[in-house]
Amino acid sequence: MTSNIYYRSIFPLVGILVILIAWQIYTDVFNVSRVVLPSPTDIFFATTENFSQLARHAWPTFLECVLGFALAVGIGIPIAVALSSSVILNLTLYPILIAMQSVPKVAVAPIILVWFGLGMESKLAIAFLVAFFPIVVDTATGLNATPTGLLELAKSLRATRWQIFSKVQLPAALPFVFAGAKVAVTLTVIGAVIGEFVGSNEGLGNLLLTANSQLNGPLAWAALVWLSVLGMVLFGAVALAERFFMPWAKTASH
Amino acid sequence: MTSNIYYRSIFPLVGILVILIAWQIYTDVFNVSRVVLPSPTDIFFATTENFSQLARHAWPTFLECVLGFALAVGIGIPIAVALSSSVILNLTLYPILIAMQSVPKVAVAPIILVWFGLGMESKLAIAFLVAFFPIVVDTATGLNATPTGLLELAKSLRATRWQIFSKVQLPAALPFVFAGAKVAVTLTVIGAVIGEFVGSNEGLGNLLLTANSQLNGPLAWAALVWLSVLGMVLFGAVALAERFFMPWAKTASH
Amino acid sequence: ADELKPVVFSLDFIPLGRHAPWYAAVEEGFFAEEGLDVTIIPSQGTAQVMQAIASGTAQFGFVDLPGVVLAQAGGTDIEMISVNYQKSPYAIFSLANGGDVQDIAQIEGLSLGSGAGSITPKVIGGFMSQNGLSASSLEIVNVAPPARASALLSGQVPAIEFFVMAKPGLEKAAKEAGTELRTFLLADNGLELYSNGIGALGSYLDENPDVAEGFVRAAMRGWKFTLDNPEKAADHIVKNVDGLDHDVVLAEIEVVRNLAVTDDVKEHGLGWFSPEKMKTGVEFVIDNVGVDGTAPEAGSIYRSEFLPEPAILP
Amino acid sequence: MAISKERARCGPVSNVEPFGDFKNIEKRFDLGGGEYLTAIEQLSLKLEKGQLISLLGPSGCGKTTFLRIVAGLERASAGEVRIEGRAISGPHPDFAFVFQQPNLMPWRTVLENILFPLEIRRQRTQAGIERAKELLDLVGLDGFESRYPSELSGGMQQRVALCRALVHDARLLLMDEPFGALDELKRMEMHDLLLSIRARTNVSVLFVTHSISEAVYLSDVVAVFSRRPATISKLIPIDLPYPRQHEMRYEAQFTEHEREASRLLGIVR
Amino acid sequence: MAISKERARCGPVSNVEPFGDFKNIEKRFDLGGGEYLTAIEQLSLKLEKGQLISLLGPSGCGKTTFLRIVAGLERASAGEVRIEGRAISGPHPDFAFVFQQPNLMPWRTVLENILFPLEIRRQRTQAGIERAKELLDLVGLDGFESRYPSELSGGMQQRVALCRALVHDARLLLMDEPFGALDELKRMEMHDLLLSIRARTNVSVLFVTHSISEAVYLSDVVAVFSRRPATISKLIPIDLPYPRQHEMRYEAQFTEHEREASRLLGIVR
Ligand SMILES: Nc1ncnc2c1ncn2[C@@H]1O[C@H](COP(=O)(O)OP(=O)(O)OP(=O)(O)O)[C@@H](O)[C@H]1O
Ligand SMILES: Nc1ncnc2c1ncn2[C@@H]1O[C@H](COP(=O)(O)OP(=O)(O)OP(=O)(O)O)[C@@H](O)[C@H]1O
Ligand SMILES: [Mg+2]
Ligand SMILES: [Mg+2]
Repeated sequence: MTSNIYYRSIFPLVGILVILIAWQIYTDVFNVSRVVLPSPTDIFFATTENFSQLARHAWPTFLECVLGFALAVGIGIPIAVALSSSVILNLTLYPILIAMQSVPKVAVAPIILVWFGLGMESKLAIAFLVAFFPIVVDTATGLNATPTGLLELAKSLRATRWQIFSKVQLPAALPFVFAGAKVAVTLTVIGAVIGEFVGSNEGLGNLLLTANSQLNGPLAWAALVWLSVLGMVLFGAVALAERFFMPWAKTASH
Repeated sequence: MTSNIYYRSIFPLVGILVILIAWQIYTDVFNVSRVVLPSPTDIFFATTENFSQLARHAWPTFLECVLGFALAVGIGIPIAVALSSSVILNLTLYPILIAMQSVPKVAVAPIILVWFGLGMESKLAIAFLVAFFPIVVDTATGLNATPTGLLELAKSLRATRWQIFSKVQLPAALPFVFAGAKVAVTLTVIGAVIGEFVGSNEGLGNLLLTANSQLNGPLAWAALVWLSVLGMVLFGAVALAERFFMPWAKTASH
Repeated sequence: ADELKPVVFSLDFIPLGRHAPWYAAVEEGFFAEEGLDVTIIPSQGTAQVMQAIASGTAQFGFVDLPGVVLAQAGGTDIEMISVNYQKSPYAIFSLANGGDVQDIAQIEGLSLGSGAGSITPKVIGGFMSQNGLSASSLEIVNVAPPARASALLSGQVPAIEFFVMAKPGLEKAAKEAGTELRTFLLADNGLELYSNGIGALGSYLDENPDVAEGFVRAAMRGWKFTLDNPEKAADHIVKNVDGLDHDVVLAEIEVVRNLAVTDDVKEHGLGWFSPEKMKTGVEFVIDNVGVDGTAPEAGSIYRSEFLPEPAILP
Repeated sequence: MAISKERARCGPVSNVEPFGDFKNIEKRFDLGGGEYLTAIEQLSLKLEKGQLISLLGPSGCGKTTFLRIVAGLERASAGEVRIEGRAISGPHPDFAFVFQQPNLMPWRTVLENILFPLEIRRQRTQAGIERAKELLDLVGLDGFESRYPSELSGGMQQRVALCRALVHDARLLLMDEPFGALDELKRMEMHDLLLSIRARTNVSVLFVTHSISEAVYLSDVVAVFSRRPATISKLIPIDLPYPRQHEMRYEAQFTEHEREASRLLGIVR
Repeated sequence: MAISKERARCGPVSNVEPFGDFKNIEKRFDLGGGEYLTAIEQLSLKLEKGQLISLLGPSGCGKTTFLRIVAGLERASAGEVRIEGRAISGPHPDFAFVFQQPNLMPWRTVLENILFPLEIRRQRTQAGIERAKELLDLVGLDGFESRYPSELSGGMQQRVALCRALVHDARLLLMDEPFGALDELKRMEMHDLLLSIRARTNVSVLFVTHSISEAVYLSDVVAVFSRRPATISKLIPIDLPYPRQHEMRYEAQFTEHEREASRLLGIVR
């Protein structure tokens, strides 16, 4: 157990350390401009100098991510259920969903601003739009992959659609749902940043843009680092939830 | 069979038609400016007027998508294998992958331009970066979800790692791999567009940007429509491949 | 006037040092004195400002003349009611050990990092034609704004096009790279083209002339305050916008001063514009940028009745 | 018990509608490419209320398929399936199916798996939980309530599936080789358990097995299936009294029945 | 055949190293939360080269677990597992396992499933394919080569799994209730098939079954397991000559063996 914790923290750190060292050497040896790619030490100093600022801006971004993710799950799963429960819905909805997915969100941001205003809503809408698709696709795939034996058991008991879904298909699809959720949660980070680019006065995305426009490479990269840490934290939370909701699964990985 | 084809084409069209009509009514009734949201008829005329231009620009974008997707699959699956085959690799690599995933690609575009230049390579790099994560996560999940019975069969025969992977885990994980690939292929469209935003003289993303900065709403949306059609075509190709590679699966959906 | 009227003002970009005057007007209470409660929102370039105004998300915006021409051709009735950048901010940057662009003749045959479909290359092209150079010799390499500085500094392109406000940052980066920055401001080399000012929907102006008048007056006072007290103005914006560097803001204010304060302005006041120059500007845009749809009349582009009386001199 | 003894006599007791009436059932599987496999052909069978009929037949002849048709999980290609006079269309609420595979949910503990049918019928009560635990006891799985299926042996999983079918009072039990993975002792215990439940609740049973002695021991009637395409080659009424006793297995009458079934299945002694 | 008859006598033929030597095997499962389940305790067994030992025992006692330990799929908590004198660590290349579940790959046709072991050993030759088809014939599945497992009945799947284990020449066959889902006729055919293969190849076999008569018919030795925690309560040498004939099933010696095994399993007649 203790060796487990040791394991679980030492290797990620080693991996990141190796990258940081390589990065530092690269910037030093090739004398890369700080505008192009600041070195890890530059970024570190930018982080400590602007710590309170970064922390302050991390909060709204974090909120946008969490709520956007909740929306993606809350809307994505019912959509997946609809898709997998009826061929007609599947055929009718899928093209629309794909269209929504493959359109660059930056390009439709203005109309989202018009519909959802300048507040949190528009950022949530974008975070949702960016994140919902993996949940829909993975969940729908999972629902369709339910072992036929279990489905027939439920059918033989005349389970209702809802019962079949909630008691058989959903638990059976959980590995898929969580795979989708893991992808989605990292995408919400990107979605939140896009939302902040488009119209916001706060958030890490905003800070990133400001720093970038001032050619303040170290601060911009500090914001990027925070964003990736945010991504890792959110991913970790989903992975934890997976363990919690799937206690029967022996987690070989993660 | 014939009724099948009828089915498969009528419902998507109905779905899209309903949306188009609602859209037309919305823009007409609220008198929405063409700069903000052009009506479907505006977009239709922009499409017919600029058809050859759109077609010309669709080609490089299509290429970027296909090659970026190929890269994402070609690199993503081996990464997933690495992740699922060793706890140490899993712990070491995953945080780095998540960091790469949750960083907004536009923000790292400068360094990608420096490394990959202004040609096709940088676009492919971005399309890859945007698309590889779903493939990695889904494939890794799928590899870990291989039925233990089959794994033990292979182990009892002293199958090599590679054999276990290629003959047992991968086929068993195919539903997961395809779920990831479906998400990834739509993301490559976005990746290609971002790549074109960052530095390119051709492609639908480029055309979109041009139209946008000229405040030519109808043409911009025509480019968006083409992008979503591109997304649908690519998604459809993956769905077809799924059927082809999984003939044993009775496709209830799609 | 405890009941302030809420008004949204959209910048042309995210808030940067060049936008200090607007924040000064808010912080110094100039807007409040006109009975306005102004919210400043960022945007991502011309298209978005126009969309924000056209959709009513913002009542006023910091719009540029070419953008207004295109927007009107696109079917909106956005009009300009002040001109703050009397000179266009279009500049060509290069490094002393790279493109080294110091003279107009050097633009010919230049490979220039610019935005995809951005109108700037077309403006430069028009400017070249005016000066007897071959516009088609200019090779445009599309590099997104966030990547442009990197592309220049890493030598991917010999020159880039940017707003001149990028000068302080680029200068610093160039120095760090052991070379010197060359700035070629088109407006200082003969380009006569109005650029950004306050814009709003004609219909809105018809219904809210008082608001417009008050807004412009307060804004011009903000400009004057900023030009007179750059340090204080910088404080105001830095307080409002995280990530801004005080020194960079100050440097940008100085760059903007060069764009905003011309002989015309010294004579007629901040925000003033001449109908003739407007007309040549509109024609320049129509000839060189090209419009999709019906080209607007020069007269429909602007209204001068909201400029402050008496004029606010710098 | 008295009732059970009464009912024990085989054959149509009265002329009223039988509980289950299966007429000229046919089942063809479309194998694709224009190929078809006829699993069942012209199969007719009557099941009286409270009767226990065993289905014996060669592997792959169509026993499972027949059970699935009766359960409403599969549609017959032709023929009539009537329960209490009404043609069925889909699963019946009062049937319970013990599948050939245990079909346990890996994410539910043993007890939760057994309670599944009660949950579906919104009858998950304290009494139901008590009953589930009692059944676990009866099949020899006390102490395993909170284990997951992956921690059980094959035979234990099969017993859990059995408990799941017995946890609610079904009127028809469809059992597909339910004791195939059990040792003989356990199997004999299960025989008595099944017969006592039948006696108590008067449930009708269709019971697929490969064990001739099991079929004879349990049934009112043994239906011997032919090879594929399956049809019933003979109905053997078992005229042994209920309650059945294990000693009967060595009685002449019993072995005579066994011998007849063996002969019909092609086993020459 | 001659060899097989020779080998038919049970018990240690010589004093040389036995093929398999299992000493004081113990297996505890960690159930989490400080709980443990001891499945096997102090189990010792010797398997001679070419010998066929049947394992009989109550459901859930630990037979599958023991087979898995021998196969190298599970580690014993204590004790020694030696094959030809060498302690095993992991699966042996020359073993074949027939699992309690068919474990067929749903994405492979019947034939492709059977060829799987040959593929793993890079021996997928034309001869191998011929052999696979021949085996399919022998188990009565000709014509099903290109069907998918989902189109087979339970017993047919089990037969495919059997073919898969027989397609390469293993030196030790580990069979976990391989004929459990077959009808008696098919089962008897399979018995003869197994014995003839054993006679031809001199393969050693560990055979788990719940059928006492099957155990007696097939084996050199029947090992009767106790209830969990499993240990061997008795080794019954079966002194019937090979080749076994079906008539033997009714001979006194045979039934005497059956009776002894039954008694050990707690079945009182
Ligand atoms: N889904 C299917 N598609 C095609 N053929 C099928 C399908 N299901 C069953 N069959 C075929 O129908 C026949 C009867 O199958 P069934 O499962 O009913 O046999 P069974 O009598 O239960 O055999 P067993 O005793 O081995 O379980 C078999 O030949 C099988 O191959
Ligand atoms: N992975 C596991 N975790 C915990 N307990 C287990 C596990 N596998 C088996 N057991 C326990 O070990 C015991 C023996 O199981 P095993 O599968 O060996 O029985 P078996 O003799 O093969 O029974 P059957 O005849 O029913 O197949 C059982 O009580 C079972 O619950
Ligand atoms: Mg069956
Ligand atoms: Mg077992």
